[in-house]
Amino acid sequence: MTEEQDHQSNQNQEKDTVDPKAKDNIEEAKEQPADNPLNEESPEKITTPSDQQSSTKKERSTDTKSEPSPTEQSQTEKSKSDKPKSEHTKRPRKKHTKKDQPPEKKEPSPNQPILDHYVKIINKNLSKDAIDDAFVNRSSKELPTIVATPKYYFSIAKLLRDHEELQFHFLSDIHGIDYESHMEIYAYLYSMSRNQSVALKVKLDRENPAISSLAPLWKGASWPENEAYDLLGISFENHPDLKRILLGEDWEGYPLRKDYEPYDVEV
Amino acid sequence: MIRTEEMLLNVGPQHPSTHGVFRLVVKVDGEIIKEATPVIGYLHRGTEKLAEDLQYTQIIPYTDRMDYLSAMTNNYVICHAVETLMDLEVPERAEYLRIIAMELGRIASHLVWYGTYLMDIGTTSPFLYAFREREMIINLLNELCGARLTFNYMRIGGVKWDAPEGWIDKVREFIPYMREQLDGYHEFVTGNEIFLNRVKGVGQYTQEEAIQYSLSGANLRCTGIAYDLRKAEPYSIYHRFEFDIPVGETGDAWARYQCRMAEMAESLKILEQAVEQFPEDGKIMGKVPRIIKPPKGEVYVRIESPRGEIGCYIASEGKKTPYRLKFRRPSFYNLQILPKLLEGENMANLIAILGGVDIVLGEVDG
Amino acid sequence: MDMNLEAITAQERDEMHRNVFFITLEQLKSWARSNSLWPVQFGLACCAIEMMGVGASHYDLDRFGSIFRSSPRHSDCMIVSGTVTKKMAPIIRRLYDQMPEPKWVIAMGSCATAGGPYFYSYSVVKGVDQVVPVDVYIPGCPPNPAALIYGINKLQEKIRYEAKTGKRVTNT
Amino acid sequence: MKGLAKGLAYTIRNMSKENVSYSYPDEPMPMPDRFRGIQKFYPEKCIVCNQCVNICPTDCIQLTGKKHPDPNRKGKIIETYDINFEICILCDLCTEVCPTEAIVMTNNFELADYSRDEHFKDLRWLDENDTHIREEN
Repeated sequence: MTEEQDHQSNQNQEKDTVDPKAKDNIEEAKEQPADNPLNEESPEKITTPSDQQSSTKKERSTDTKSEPSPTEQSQTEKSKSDKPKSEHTKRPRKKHTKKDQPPEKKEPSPNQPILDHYVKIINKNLSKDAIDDAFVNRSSKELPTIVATPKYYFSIAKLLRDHEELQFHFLSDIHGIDYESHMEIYAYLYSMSRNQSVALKVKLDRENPAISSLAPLWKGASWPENEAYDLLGISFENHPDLKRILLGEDWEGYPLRKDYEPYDVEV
Repeated sequence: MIRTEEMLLNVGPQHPSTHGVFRLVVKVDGEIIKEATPVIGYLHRGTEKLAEDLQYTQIIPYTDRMDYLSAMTNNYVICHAVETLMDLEVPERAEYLRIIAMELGRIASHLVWYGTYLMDIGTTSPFLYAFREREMIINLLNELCGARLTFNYMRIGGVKWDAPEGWIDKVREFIPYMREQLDGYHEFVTGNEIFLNRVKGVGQYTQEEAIQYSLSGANLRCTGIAYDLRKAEPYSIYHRFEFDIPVGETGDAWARYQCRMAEMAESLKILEQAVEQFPEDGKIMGKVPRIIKPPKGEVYVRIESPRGEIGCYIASEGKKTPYRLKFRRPSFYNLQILPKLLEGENMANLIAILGGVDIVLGEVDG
Repeated sequence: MDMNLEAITAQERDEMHRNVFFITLEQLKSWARSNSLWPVQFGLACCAIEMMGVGASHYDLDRFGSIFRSSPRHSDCMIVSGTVTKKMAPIIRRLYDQMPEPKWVIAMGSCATAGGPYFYSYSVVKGVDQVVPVDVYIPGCPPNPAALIYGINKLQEKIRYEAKTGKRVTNT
Repeated sequence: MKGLAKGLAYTIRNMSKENVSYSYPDEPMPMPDRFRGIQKFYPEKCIVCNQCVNICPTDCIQLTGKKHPDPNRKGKIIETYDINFEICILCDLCTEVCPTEAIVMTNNFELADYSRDEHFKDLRWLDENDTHIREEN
């Protein structure tokens, strides 16, 4: 069916003869092919984001060096905000820095030293193999991301909260993701005193996902973990009150899993 | 000696003061609440699962229906997430329109809270006054985007509509009017002794507890923590505006009331500056690829909604649809503290505490 | 009226019931009922905010004699405003059962009518008419307050029409 | 007591204010131009490109096209066009993507009905729905 429609629409676009009443709109109609989401298969019509990005990258890569470092930037932001009208055309946005550096150069992210510092602290206080992976998530506002090993997940979280150089007191978000090969827990921590964020991830076995709960550390993690248990079937050890919070105890299956089939199919 | 027995009491799911379908199982001993267990999920609609089959543009209308009192901020958070992931530039004029719409939405949302909260604790008429002003905001937004509640106004990389002719002037006129009304509200309710007796010292918590429970928004600021994402992590063009973060001191329902009332005034300040700086002309849509396909990766952004910190997590596989979409819904997190607040309280304070948290059930249940 | 009620035969009385009193009383009742529809204050989701808006100053539902009641036992009309989830459906049924007869149901918004935007969701009932009988369907997501007033007027019309003709209105 | 008296004074002051209620059923309710009520469809403008079907988040639009009756002209014309208005969420995306503006919004919102079937709007209904059409698209 979709192929057929695709074909139809392609045909339409080739036609110059459109109903006379729609004459005014012929121009638009001709332009329309790339607009059609169905046509994306035809390669010349797609402008993939990566293409777009690489072109913009080239343009911008020249002025990367003039970009101020984030701390300077925030200062300039502040000073500029005093006289906002003057800088309408080029306003500083933190976002720019990450994209302005083409990946080939592999220029380290401004947050790389911060992440290295975190990793150092964790390795020093816990164990060398506490961290599975650590990287700066460049597409998410240069977010330092730590992938913990399941064994050390809880102790890393505790360290992140309690260590005086880390002080991530505020848990912003915690949720689970079902990658078909494994499950993942994503926790976003924020330190109000240092105005820094960190993402803590942990990979779980999909067949029997279980991990120690963060609720003893942050009481705010209690319901989101319940939600992850409810919708994804991840069980949390040491959770004070693990229950199916949204769907009710008699629900079958875990809806957010990719292979979920509704138990009671309706019309 | 009066003998009392423990009794189980169901508040909700249909109860006029729960602002939706929310159930609270309360164990009371006489008038004193021994234990309260919130039961949620009566409005769980599976938005996150649905979004996995939808294109990014198609998800925007669904976000409207999550926190339906301030749909604009929800629109913004998903657009902002995709824009961050794709590194899109949003034109100046679009950003201003977004800010104006969001701040109008924030005032409208707080007005609903003001009206219904006071109705809950016993005064009926503030509801009528609040909705009178809210209707004006809604009419403004209706003119801008053609809907009263579910705006679907923002698009990835810009906004759908430009401001209609004379609309900015209407907003400009609205600001002093709203200020005057706000003063009226204070005169009307804020000094009222009965009201003060109902809210002062009720539902009190400390800074540490607020952070422990991941509270955000006015629920966090009422304890004295000046934490507002518009200042802490300025998104959009909030760094251009001067405004204060209203904070309370005591962390009770009274402080939350004051915070929210002051926030409305701050929003008016932002609106005033935004209307003043509003660019004469310019595009409202940035350069956006025809088919929105963010690159592979994951992103988490958060912004300040009227109820607190609303976050959006997207895991993208480079397809037209997100692999996993997750919203950090502020009401869901804010509600967690409720059992703790209710313990040992008087039954009559239940409503004053629950209303003070300011929840939207569409957001709690997702 | 100088009518001797004793002298009326059983047949005449039957006739009278059928022709005079019965019908006019029904109509009178329907007139009274339709002008004092008391909806139960029962909001589910987004549409509930518009329902509140109807009750507030600008739209002022009280003009039609409709006053929101907090208890289902006080009311004779239920406005199902919002998404009906599978968890909520039995409770709606119970609320409906608690309402005294005669009672009417308005399905407000596309969620209550057919599931609306959540038609493909795993946890949403596709239309409240699977749970309770519905008299008036108001489309829109959400319907604006004027549309709700139109729907309520439509329900009033239906009540009067049914009393007048004795026919059930199912389709226009 | 002072606070109470102040509140009362506010109420009394508001009594003299102008009445804000709309007299809706007696007078028609004007809606702003951009208001989203229900769609209007121009069959003659439609080029059967299927974009509205694809963009609709709730899949409430169904259409079929047929070959152009004039053999000299290529392309398709619309044969059936149905909007299942039961599940339409009025997100406006269909009018946004339409390249020929064959589908536009109108301000009509008085659509309540006694039956769900009435909300199934077909080509004819959508064509005849030609009042309060949105000017700006």
